[in-house]
Amino acid sequence: MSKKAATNAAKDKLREMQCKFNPLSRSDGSVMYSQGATVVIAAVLGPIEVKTQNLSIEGSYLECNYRPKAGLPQVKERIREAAIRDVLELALLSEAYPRSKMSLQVQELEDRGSTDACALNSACLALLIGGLPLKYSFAAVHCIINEQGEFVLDPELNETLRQQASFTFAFDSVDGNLLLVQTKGAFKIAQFNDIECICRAASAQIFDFYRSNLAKYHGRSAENDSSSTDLPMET
Amino acid sequence: MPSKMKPRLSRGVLDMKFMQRTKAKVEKEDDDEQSRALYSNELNQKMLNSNSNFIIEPSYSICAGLSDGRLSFRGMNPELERLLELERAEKEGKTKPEQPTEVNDEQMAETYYANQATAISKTIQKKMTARNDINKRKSNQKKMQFKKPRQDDGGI
Amino acid sequence: MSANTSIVMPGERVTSVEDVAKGKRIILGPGLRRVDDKVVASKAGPLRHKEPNTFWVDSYQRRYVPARGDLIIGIVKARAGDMYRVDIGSADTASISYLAFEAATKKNRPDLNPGDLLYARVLNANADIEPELVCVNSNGKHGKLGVLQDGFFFKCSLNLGRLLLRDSCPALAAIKDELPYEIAVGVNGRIWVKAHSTRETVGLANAIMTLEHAGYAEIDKICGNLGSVLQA
Amino acid sequence: MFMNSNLFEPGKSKSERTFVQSAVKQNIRFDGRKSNEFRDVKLTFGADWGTVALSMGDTKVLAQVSCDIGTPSSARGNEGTLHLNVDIKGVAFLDEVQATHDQRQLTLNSLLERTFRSSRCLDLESLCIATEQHVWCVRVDINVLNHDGNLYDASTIAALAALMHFRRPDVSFIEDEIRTYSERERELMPLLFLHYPVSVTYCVYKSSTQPLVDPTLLEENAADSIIVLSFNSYQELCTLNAGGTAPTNVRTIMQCAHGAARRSKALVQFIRKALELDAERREQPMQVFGLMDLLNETAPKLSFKYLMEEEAEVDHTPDRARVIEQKSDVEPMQLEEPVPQAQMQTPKKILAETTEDDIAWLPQEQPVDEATPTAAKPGKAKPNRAKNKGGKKQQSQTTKKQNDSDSEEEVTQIL
Repeated sequence: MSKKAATNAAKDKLREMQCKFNPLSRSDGSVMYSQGATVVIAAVLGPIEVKTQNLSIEGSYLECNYRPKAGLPQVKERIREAAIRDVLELALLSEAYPRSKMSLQVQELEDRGSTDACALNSACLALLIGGLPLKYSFAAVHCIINEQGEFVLDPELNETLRQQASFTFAFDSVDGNLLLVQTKGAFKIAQFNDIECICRAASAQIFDFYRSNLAKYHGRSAENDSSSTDLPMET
Repeated sequence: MPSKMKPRLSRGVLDMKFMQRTKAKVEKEDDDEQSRALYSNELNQKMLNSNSNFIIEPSYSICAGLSDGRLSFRGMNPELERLLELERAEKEGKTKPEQPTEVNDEQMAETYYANQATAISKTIQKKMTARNDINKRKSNQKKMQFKKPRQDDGGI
Repeated sequence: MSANTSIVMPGERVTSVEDVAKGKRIILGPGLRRVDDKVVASKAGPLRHKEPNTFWVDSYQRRYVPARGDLIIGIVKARAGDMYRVDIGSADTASISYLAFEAATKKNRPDLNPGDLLYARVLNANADIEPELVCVNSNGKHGKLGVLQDGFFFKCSLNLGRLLLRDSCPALAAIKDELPYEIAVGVNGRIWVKAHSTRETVGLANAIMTLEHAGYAEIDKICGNLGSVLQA
Repeated sequence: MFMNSNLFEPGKSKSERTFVQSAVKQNIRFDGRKSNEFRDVKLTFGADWGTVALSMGDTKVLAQVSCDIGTPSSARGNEGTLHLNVDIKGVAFLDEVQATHDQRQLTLNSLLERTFRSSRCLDLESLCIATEQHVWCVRVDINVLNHDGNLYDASTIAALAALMHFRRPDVSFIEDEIRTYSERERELMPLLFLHYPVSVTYCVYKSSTQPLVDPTLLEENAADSIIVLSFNSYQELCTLNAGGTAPTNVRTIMQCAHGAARRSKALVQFIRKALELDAERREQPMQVFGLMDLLNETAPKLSFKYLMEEEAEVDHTPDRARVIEQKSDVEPMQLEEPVPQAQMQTPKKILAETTEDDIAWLPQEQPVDEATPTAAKPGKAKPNRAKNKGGKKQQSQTTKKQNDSDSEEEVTQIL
């Protein structure tokens, strides 16, 4: 497909993003999210009953799981879970529901590169559609330095086979603070700064994607009602 | 510093029957003081003194002014429908200035005064003519009122 | 309104509300919080306003968070001492006292069994204690509250429950023209319906469930179709 | 069957249960299906070999086949191994009640084990690389995504489709050295099958003699007993799971068996067709989208209804044609025609089908035949039933408990 070829060629662009809200009927909020050919499903449940051993009076207990499509979760998946949990703990307004639990599950459907970033982005969408209280939304971007020393934003799986270094950044939507930095391989600090800038720029695109898709989902139930009117919003 | 210490009432005194109200007051004061001590490091003077313009209301039903979700139509649940009808009537009653009355004000005034007049004249008559009889009857009535409970609910 | 409703996202400052707040007291509903003097959204969804001074975010949600005053449908789970435990779809199971029913006394207890449906009001809701329900109003009468007998009951999103309960919602009135029925809508996203025959009840339940997928925009169209659906 | 106290579980309240019973009595189902009608099955194949996402109404599962080189068991040194694993913990959130979870997961696992492993559907000998040294170990992971009833059928269909879709690399074993060829060197090899089994699930209610096929979660939770039958495409019985509290007679089971045998055959045919279409798509360059198709509205849907429609038209069974016509109706809330008519038709229809489908071994729908020994494959069916008795003992305890309490515990346990 020509579109796909085009995204492959453009090394400074995110792959095409798609999402579908609430594909699963029983969870409190779920989203099927794809970035290029990588597809994941994220689902949340919460606030729900918490086991006494995890109970906290300060805020809600957060549970994060990432499930590969084949085999049992291994170390790689555990690291991914920990990264998601770290970001979520920052973003969730967990003190709103003390003595409760929030549970987030991410199921991998197709792993075709940037899976860490995809898992985080799908987690954010699932929280948004599940109506969980957040301090801010967040977006994660993956970027690599390939053998030729070029920066490749949101690479395909085959592009990551030979890489010098890889980076995953997560940004918040309000101040643009860094919520997560994951790097692998050798790089210069100048390269790091450049890539951080590229990723920050790309995160804006992801936030726009969140907003437009959520608006579309709510627009599905758009209404003109005398009792409740929409106010003009500054964005 | 014993000099600054507030005089406290002993438990024995507070447990007395006539001290119940004071006891409740004292307990409340204690509770308040305790909670103040508990949060003293988190509350600052600004928070205590500021009066904000915001009221938090966590219920959607109150915010959006949702109606009650229990409805019945076309005789499915007559009891419920009667209730709904009453409610609707009440609502309409509130909005309308006044409900139509069967007896208008003038008629009311007329009959009222007429009745009062007769009543007054009657009482005067009675007072004049048979004061003693009336007194007797009144005391009888009172007696009956006192006696009633003794017979039926003596066990309690 | 176009398909793209303008929405607020978590973390966004809602300056329009702040402006109003300068002049008068305002009520912040779910999805909005106050950070010092700023008003910040915590959920994603269209911002709603009710005159004179109420604002809230109409986020999509399926999980019920108890709030005082809500009318909900619960399922009796068990008896525990002088309480019944009731599942209302929130994090904690709610409790209702034996005495919270009309004409209930210590000796004359209401006869509830696990699996019974209750239409009740949330008396107390706090993040730190379990929610408490009542089935009587302030006059000690059961009014509209109490056990829901027979009929059929299903789960939907909280938004659908709220949608049906708005004064202007045409759906329930439209169904009324098709068949006599009885309904209880809990704001905890549970709906109970009852019509004369099983077939009608199934049709009714299905008709309401279609609203979930269709959204507000198509509500009129669906109401128009309801007749054919119910008669089929 | 599985539960998480934090998920809403339909069929737990009294009114739901009595309502389902009365609806079943009147032959009404909530989605407008008839008692013998199935939900549409949709398959989506992934970009990798052996990835299948299946949806049956709101029930969704993901199956992934993977393989590894390992050592064989000492008892069967010349055979590869097949391992099946069902995961209910992920996005389906079905793992909450720890005490019951293990047993319930076992129920589903054992169904899959018996359907695929005990029935020896794979030619395991073909997976042997070097006797008693190296064999292929095939692993099927089934991730439940959403549970809306009938996880049994969803998992078996998905597992079969994934196994049939899967390709393993070719290997050679020369001078104690295993050489695995990459896709470029040698073409990948599909697995070899001896037969193709899938399961069909029925719910039985005390209030009705008519079992419901392909139950939704509400129907499953309100059911008095559940019968799961696995048939292969040759219409041989592979597994029979029956139990619960409703008295089930031979007639009902035979009636279910008739339907299940036909259904299994059609399902296998459907999977074959879907695989063919997938293979065609893979021929075209740059056309493999994998599970992206789930998001893509315009992607070709490999659905049972769509692929098997032509088949049904060839059939020219009037009843069948009507079912299709009705299914294709876009109206989401289709209600059925009056009850007695539908009930009248059922026996007739089965008779007609029996002759058409040539199920000689199944007795006709006449009470006389119930007693007569089955004709062609008695050996196949009977040992399987005997095997079931073992399973019955294991779980009779739970059933008993459940009978006593009559509480919110679901009534849908499997013996």
